[in-house]
Order: sequence, then structure tokens, then C-alpha cells
Amino acid sequence: MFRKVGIIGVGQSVFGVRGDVTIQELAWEAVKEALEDAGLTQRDIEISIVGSAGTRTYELYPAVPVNEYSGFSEKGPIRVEAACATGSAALAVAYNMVASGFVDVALAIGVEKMNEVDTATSLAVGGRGGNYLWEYHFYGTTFPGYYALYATAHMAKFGTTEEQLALVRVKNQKYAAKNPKAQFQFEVTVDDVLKSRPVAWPLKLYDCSAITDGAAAAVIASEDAIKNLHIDTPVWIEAIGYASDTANITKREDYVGLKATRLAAQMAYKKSHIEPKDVEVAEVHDCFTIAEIMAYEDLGFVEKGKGGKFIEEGQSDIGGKVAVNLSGGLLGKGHPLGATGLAMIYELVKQLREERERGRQAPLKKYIALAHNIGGTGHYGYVTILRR
Amino acid sequence: MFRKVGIIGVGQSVFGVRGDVTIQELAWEAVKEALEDAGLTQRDIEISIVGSAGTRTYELYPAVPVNEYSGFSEKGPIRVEAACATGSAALAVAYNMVASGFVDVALAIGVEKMNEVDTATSLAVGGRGGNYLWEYHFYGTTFPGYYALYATAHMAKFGTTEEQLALVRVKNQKYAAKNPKAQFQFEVTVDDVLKSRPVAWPLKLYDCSAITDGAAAAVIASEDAIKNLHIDTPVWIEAIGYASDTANITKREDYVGLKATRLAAQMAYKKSHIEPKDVEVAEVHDCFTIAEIMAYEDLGFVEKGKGGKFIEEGQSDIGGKVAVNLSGGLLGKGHPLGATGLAMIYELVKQLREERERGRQAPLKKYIALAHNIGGTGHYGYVTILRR
Amino acid sequence: MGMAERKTERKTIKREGPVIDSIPIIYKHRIPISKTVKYWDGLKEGKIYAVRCKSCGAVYYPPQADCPYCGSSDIEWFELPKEGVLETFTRIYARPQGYEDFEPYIIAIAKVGDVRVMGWLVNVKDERCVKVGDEVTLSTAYIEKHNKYIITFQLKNKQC
Amino acid sequence: MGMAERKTERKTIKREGPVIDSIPIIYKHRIPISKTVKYWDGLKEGKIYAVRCKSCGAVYYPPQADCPYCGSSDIEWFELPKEGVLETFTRIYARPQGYEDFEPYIIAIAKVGDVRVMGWLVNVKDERCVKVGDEVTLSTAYIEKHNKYIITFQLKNKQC
Ligand SMILES: [Zn+2]
Ligand SMILES: [Zn+2]
Repeated sequence: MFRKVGIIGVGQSVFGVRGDVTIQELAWEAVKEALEDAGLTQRDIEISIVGSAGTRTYELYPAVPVNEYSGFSEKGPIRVEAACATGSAALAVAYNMVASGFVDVALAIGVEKMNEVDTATSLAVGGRGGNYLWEYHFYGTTFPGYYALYATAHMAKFGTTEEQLALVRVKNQKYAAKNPKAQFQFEVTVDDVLKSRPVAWPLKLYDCSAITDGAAAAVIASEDAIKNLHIDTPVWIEAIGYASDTANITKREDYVGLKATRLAAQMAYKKSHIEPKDVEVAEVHDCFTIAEIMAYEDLGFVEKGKGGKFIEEGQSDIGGKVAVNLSGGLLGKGHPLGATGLAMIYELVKQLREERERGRQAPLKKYIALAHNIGGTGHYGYVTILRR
Repeated sequence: MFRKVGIIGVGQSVFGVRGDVTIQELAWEAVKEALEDAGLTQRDIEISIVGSAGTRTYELYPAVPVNEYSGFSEKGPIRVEAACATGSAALAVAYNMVASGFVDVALAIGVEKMNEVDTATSLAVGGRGGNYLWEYHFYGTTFPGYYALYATAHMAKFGTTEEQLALVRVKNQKYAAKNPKAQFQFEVTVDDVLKSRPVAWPLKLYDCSAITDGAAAAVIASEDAIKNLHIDTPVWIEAIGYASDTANITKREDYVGLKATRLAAQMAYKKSHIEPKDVEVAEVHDCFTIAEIMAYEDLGFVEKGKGGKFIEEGQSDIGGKVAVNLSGGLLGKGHPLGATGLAMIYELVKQLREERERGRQAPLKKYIALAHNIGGTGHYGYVTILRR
Repeated sequence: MGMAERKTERKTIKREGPVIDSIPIIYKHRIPISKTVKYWDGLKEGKIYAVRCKSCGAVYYPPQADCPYCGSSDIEWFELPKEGVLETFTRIYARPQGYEDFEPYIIAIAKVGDVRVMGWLVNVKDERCVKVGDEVTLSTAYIEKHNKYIITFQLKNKQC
Repeated sequence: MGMAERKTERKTIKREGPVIDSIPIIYKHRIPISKTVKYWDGLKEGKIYAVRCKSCGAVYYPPQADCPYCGSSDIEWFELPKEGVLETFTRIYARPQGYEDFEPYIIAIAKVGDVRVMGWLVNVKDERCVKVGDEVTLSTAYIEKHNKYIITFQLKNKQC
């Protein structure tokens, strides 16, 4: 990259069922906080990047209404979509537009309203993610169903248990309970998870992230702009790794991990000269419990097949090898597709600034954080490494 | 920008009603030609950017299936959407990803299948562009209707006539008739246009671009990569200007021009140190006849209000001040939303290389070209300046 | 084939082939109006409301409850006048899904007070006789098919 | 309030308010199958076809008529075997729009020859007794609701 790029302001709406606001009003909650956090106004922003999957809200082309409402008419937007990794794609585009010299200050916005349609429609929209023609059309695939295919294979090959999956939810709810912006602010037990109703066997309701409305935003700036603006707490983007995989799930190499994660992680580690063991705090893509287990392995925190053991030993908790999903994760905090990647950035910037609530602040020595965001069922992979 | 970026390969499918192919198959037609034109294979491409509005095709998330079909699994895609300016947004993102040093070679793909739904659905999808809540929901706006609002105002203020509008279609059909990839390969008369049925008064059928399926693609590379690949006919991206405007049409400054065009053009001219009079060949956004008239004015080819006179005098034809839409334009060639911006680039690269058919090659001295692409009804504006 | 015949031959790219039907998908959205409920209620009473930011004075129509320019969400509602001047208009002949049952309708934008308002211009037979600059009066009307109230304009000093 | 009660209080963000209904939009797509019509016809005859690139030998399933790797569109169709081995599966309890009328169904992926095939695993009461590695036989079945043929798997050596 031709110049250093930092994050100078972050914002996030309260996540949950937000039947009280439109998509524009919801985005503004995050944008306002991000601008205030950076100490900037709309005049300082040269371009906005709006990430929204946009498949469940009444605005068919959501970027422009969101942009107008937040006071950015004339300044972009570039709209990006990468299914559940949309927020990370927005960050990647903003990052490149600053690094290239195209602009000095950019705003990445991620927003999703998912609760305007009923659950059956939501399942249809999710199931059509990846490949309509050869999968949904014939077999009525759903999003939980896709991850269930991975869960079944992982359990069969490595002996991963339903209890180990449940432990992911238990850990993440422990932190969601302390996060005032999380959708589900309570703790659960292994038993709660095991007894919840089946959604796509072997995944049960509590193995699945919910249908969430939410928004998140980040202000991105060049090193020069950061100096000129006298920002004293920038968080630097050390590297962004990206990858993807086949649309057709039948063309994947196997069902026990995500190649998009492995390739994106390799790229990010290589570019940043950072190794998995250097990462102190991470937000990983736990759209389903099995996804977090696979992420431990594919990100190199533990070898392939040992993810179940890793959570059992508490290695992904505070005090373990790497503190994972102290925001509550997608499971606890909620998973509004377009917002998720930027909500990870929001959390990690706050972690690196040591601004988190008591009991969910990671202890830091190297101040290195990692965000892992998957789109679709491994169709997109983004790994972003941050350092303060 | 921190380094020069050039276009080294372009491709375009045949435009029209393409009931013979899926969106993936259609995209491949353009991608294959672009790769062959550049003399590269998939291995040489580091990232793909897929532009598709994606609101009329059966694939709800079209980027990944398109990417897989063309052999780019693992390499992106970044999906962008900017309504009718989607292709230009894809180019802008690819351009920045190369200029920043993120990658050396990128592929921008634009593709749209619009004829899989019926016309009433297509009109609904178009009418929802811009703003659903305050416009379509109440008043059933359509895309031709939005531009008709501009036509009525322009005619009232400047005396622009229906005959002058018709002349735009006449000129563009003259060139579409010579373009083997155009949807409508025949000439029309002013009378043909005036007698066509009303779609959104005062706009008639022949004032409107059609519902088109098509794909276009461009390979983008850094100056170093171009040298290493021994490419001897690169076309350089001198500048990309972008802008946008309010989602709500009632919040626009006026209805006689597009602010998004004016601002994007100003930015592009300023960045490239090129003036309107230097532009020898241009592809402008003639989704409706009135749009081309306004483009002459907003791009600075002629002063505001004189666009009707400009076409009457033949100033936008070969031999005039600037040769506009020698591809046939959106009116003659067709307007597959995601592909349009990159199809403009395809045409201009061919023009700058002097590879066009007899009778529609612009005479060039300075080898400077301009692409003007509007998304929505002025919601997005992109002006790209190319030079060989 | 003579020249005249050849000229009327219009080459158009239209390639057809076998198709299958997708599984239909229907979207029905529940749109939250908590922050603008005053507007929606106003329409039922024949009133058209806009918003003014109490902090910086910015006016919003269509209304919005947050002012991005000063960051305040402290707003006041005010009623727009019932008269305006046409800025532009069109008659929609090719109608979209959901509006097929309506006769071709005229969408117009009028300057009303300090803002511009979109509405349907009603009771007009010939749109060619309507002119930019014509004065209009504003009302609201119930549209049963969509269970909604809309704004309607009527020409004030002429009949078309 | 005692500790036990407090523990069961589950704070969830769920904010509701007044809503309006959007104008519904229905999408029905006509999907072109010109280049894969052999596949669709095959299903009607109980046959499952894949594609091989004549130029470079690459195999495609689901089928595609263009080979991006060598650039050729010269392909040949070949029939897949009728037996395979389960690689993974799930039973869909929460069903999407368009599939509500079906009983919870099992989606499975089997290795069939050199490719992987998706299908519905039928005649299984208890998915817990099905194992990765189980052998299956392949057939096709007509689904009247969607007017389509699909691939079905049946367990070969056991009943579940
Ligand atoms: Zn204010
Ligand atoms: Zn081949």
C-alpha cells in the first residue's frame, strides 16, 4: 500500500429488532456516533461507502436514501454488497480509496434492516444466497442449512460435539450480557442451547444468530490527514486479506473448514508480518456456533479439528490464547448483514483503545486485533488486522 | 493518485433480449473477450469487481455465481451497485485497488439480466430506484417518469422541443445501425420517434432506452504491470470524477440538469487538467433523449439551455465539436444497468485505439475521451476521462 | 428485395430459448413510521406536515426526525400551505406492478411554501394544456387499493 | 424479586412501533436453460448429466457449457453413476417461503463418481441414524408444487 490508513472514529446503533426506525434512521445512529467520535462533520468526509445486502428492506437501492438522510448527498456513495461480509467489503473499498490518494477521509457505513419481512421470506432470501439455480431452486436450501452441512461433516470427521458447539454460545452470551448494544443481553447454559428447537439439524435455535436490524460506521483517514486533524488515538489498518470460494457448495474442497477464511488469513498475516499467536483480541464470524469453531482452526489459532477442544479449554476466552468475540459475537450481539463487518471494527477499535466495559475488556500487550468476516457460506472471506 | 492506472483489455457481449443465456453465461462472453484482448488468463487477475444492480435476475446475489462461472473463485469479487452507474462504480473501485498498491491487475465486470421479469415488474423495480418511501409508495413513480419530469421542465424553461429530443435518437440509431453488438441495429427518423406511443408524457417509446441484457468487462493494471506484461496499447485512466444527489427528487435544486453530472465533471476535469473542449469522443448517459441533451450542457460542451440547439447543429456528431455516442448510446445499443458504464469504456478504448467500424470511428488528434454515466435519476454521477 | 423493403427491415437482437420458471418470491414489508407518524396522521386529516430543526432551523420535506447537519433530533412539525405552483409534471402511461389498475396518472412537483411537494395532479384530461407555473391547490385523498392517503393537486385557475 | 427470578429475566432488544405496509412486489423469473437443456431433460428421464470440456478435460457439475480455464465451449455430456457416498447432510426444519408446505426435508451432498451432487435424502424418519459415509442410490422425482424434477437419494444398506 502506498500510504498508511487509520480508523479515527467508530459508531454502532443498538442492535436488535428495530421496528422503531427505518433503514435511514438506523444508519444515522451509527453515522452520528462515528462522526462525533472522530470529532468531524459531514464537510470533512470526502466519500461515503455504504454496505448493505439490501435484500430484506423496503428500499430496493438503500445506499442513496441512507446517504441523503445522513447529510452526504454529493459525496458518494459507493454501494457494496458481499452478503454477510458486506461491512468488511465497505471497509476494504474505503481503505483503498484512501490508500490510493483518491481521497484523504472516507466514511464506511454498514446497515441492514432484516425484520421488515416475515421469517419465511427471510429464510428464502438467505437460502438464495450462494446459488439460486442449482441449489435453492431444487432443494430449498436455507442459510442455517448450509452451515449445518458443515457442522455434520465436522462432527463426523473430528468428533466435535453438540456440547462443544453450545459452549460457543455460552461464552458469547457471557459477553453479550455486558454489551448494552447487543440484541440478547443475557447469559445461557449449555442445556439452554441443547434444548432449543431444531432449525436445521444438527443446528438448533441457539446455535444460530438471529434476524437483526443494526448499523455501524467507521471513519477512515490517511496518515497525513490524521496528523492534520490532530487525532491522537488512531487505530491502524495493518492489512486486509480477502478471498472467496465457489458459489456452488458442491464444488467446495471439503465441509470441515472455509477456504475463504484460510486464504484471506494467509494474505492478511503475510501482508502485516503478524502471526496468529500475536493476535490478542479477535472478532470472528460466529453466524452459527460451528462457524466459530471452524474459524479458530482456519485462522490458525489451533490446528484443524481441534476447535471443539479449544473452546472447551477456554482458549478463546479472556485468559486464553486469544480473546474471541468479547462483543458477544454475531450470536449474542446480532447479525445485521451489512453492519456486521463494521460492528467488528467498532468493537476492536474500542478494545484497542481500552474503552470497553469492565469484564469484557481484553488485556493487551501488543495491541493487535483481528476481524474475521465471512459472506454467504464461505463465498466471501475478509480478515482485517488492526493495531494501535 | 499514487500511480498510473491503465486499461489493457476490454470485452462486451452482444446486447439485447438475451433469453438464450443465464447471467453467468452472459458475463462470461464479456470476460472471455476482455481476457483475450489483454492476452491474459484468470491466473493473472488478482481481484474481480462485479457490478450488477441485480434487481431483475433470478440470482439474488449475482456476484459469486458470475465469479465462479468465469473461473475467478478465490479472487474477489467485490460487488458494487450504483443503479445505472454500476459499471462505472466497478471501474472506480478497480482503479483504486490498483492505484493503492493493493493489487497490480484487476478485472471489472458489469452484467445485467433485465428480461427475466415482465415489463410491469421492471417498471416497479425502476420506479423504486431513488426513494421508495416518499415517492414510489405514494405516487407510483417510474424511471421514464422521473426523466419526463426533467424533460417537461427543460422544455418549459428553454423551449427545447420534442423534435430536438427526437434528433438524439436519430443520431444514436445512425451509429447503432453500424454496431454489431447493439440491441437495435437500424436507423429511425424524427417522425418515427414522434409517432411512437407515450410512455411517460412527454417521453415516448423511442425517447427511452429499452430493457436490455448485456455484459461488459475491462482489465485494469498498474503502469509497472503494463510494462512487465509488454502491453503496447494501454489506455490511461486520467481521472475519475464522482458525485451524487438527493434520493428524494423533490429535494433537487432544479429539474433542468443533473448536479451529479456537473460536480463529477468538475472533479474529473480538475484532476486531469483537461477541459471540455479537449474531449474528442464521448459516451454520455442517454437513458432518455432528454438525458443526452442535459449531458451536453452539464458536461460543459455547450451552455445550459442550448443542448437542443447543439444536437440540431450537429455539434455532437462526427465533424461537430465532440462526437457523442458513436456506439449507439444507451438508446441504440441498449442499457443493461450493471454493464452500461463498462460498455462505455469498451467503446472508448476501441475508439482511442482506432479500431471501430468504418463510419463510426471518431477522428482523433489529442486522443482524449470521456465517459459519462448516471445512476438512478441523477443519484450517482461518474465522469471518467481516458487518454491513449 | 427492393430498397424500400430493405429499409423497413429492423434488425433487433432478440434471442429466445427454453426457460424454466423460478419459484416466485413475494416481498411485503412492514415499514416503521414511529418518527414520522405525525405526517401519516396528517394526511388522513387533509394536512401536510413538514419538519423544522429547532436547533439550526433546517427544514425537511419529506420529513425527517433527525437533522444531520447540526446533529439535533429536536424538531418541530409545521403544516404546509394548501397552495403551490407547478414546477414540473409527467403522465405515467406505462404503469408499474401494483399500479396497473389505475388510469394513466399525472405525477407533479409543486413549490409549496419553502419546499417542493410531489403529488398526483387530478381532474386533468389533457396534460398538454397544463403548464409549468400553473397554480394548484393541495388536498389529500384515500387510495383504497393500497390503503393509503396521498397528496393531490388541482389546477386553480384553469381546466384541462 | 429473588435471585432465581432475576436470572430468568432475559433482556432482548425488541423495539416496535407503528408501521405501514409496503406495496407488495412479486418476482417471477423466466430462467434461460438453452445451454443446459440436456440436464433438465435428463432429470425427467431419471438421468443425471455432467459436462466434460473436450478441449482440456475439465469436468463440471452442476453443468456449465463454457470452460473458463481453457476458453473452450466445446463440451460433451456424460451421465453420472446412480450410486454415491454421503459427505454431509442436514434436515431443514425452519422452511423458507415457497417450501412451507413440505415436511422437514433432508438436504444431502454425496460424492458421485468424480463430482459432488446435492439432493434430497428421502424415506428417512430419524436423521440421527444417518451417518456420513453411508452409501446411497440416486433417482429423480417430480415435485408438482414447483413443476420440477429433483435428485433424490435413498440409503442403500440401512433404514433410518
Ligand atoms: Zn439542525
Ligand atoms: Zn477446458
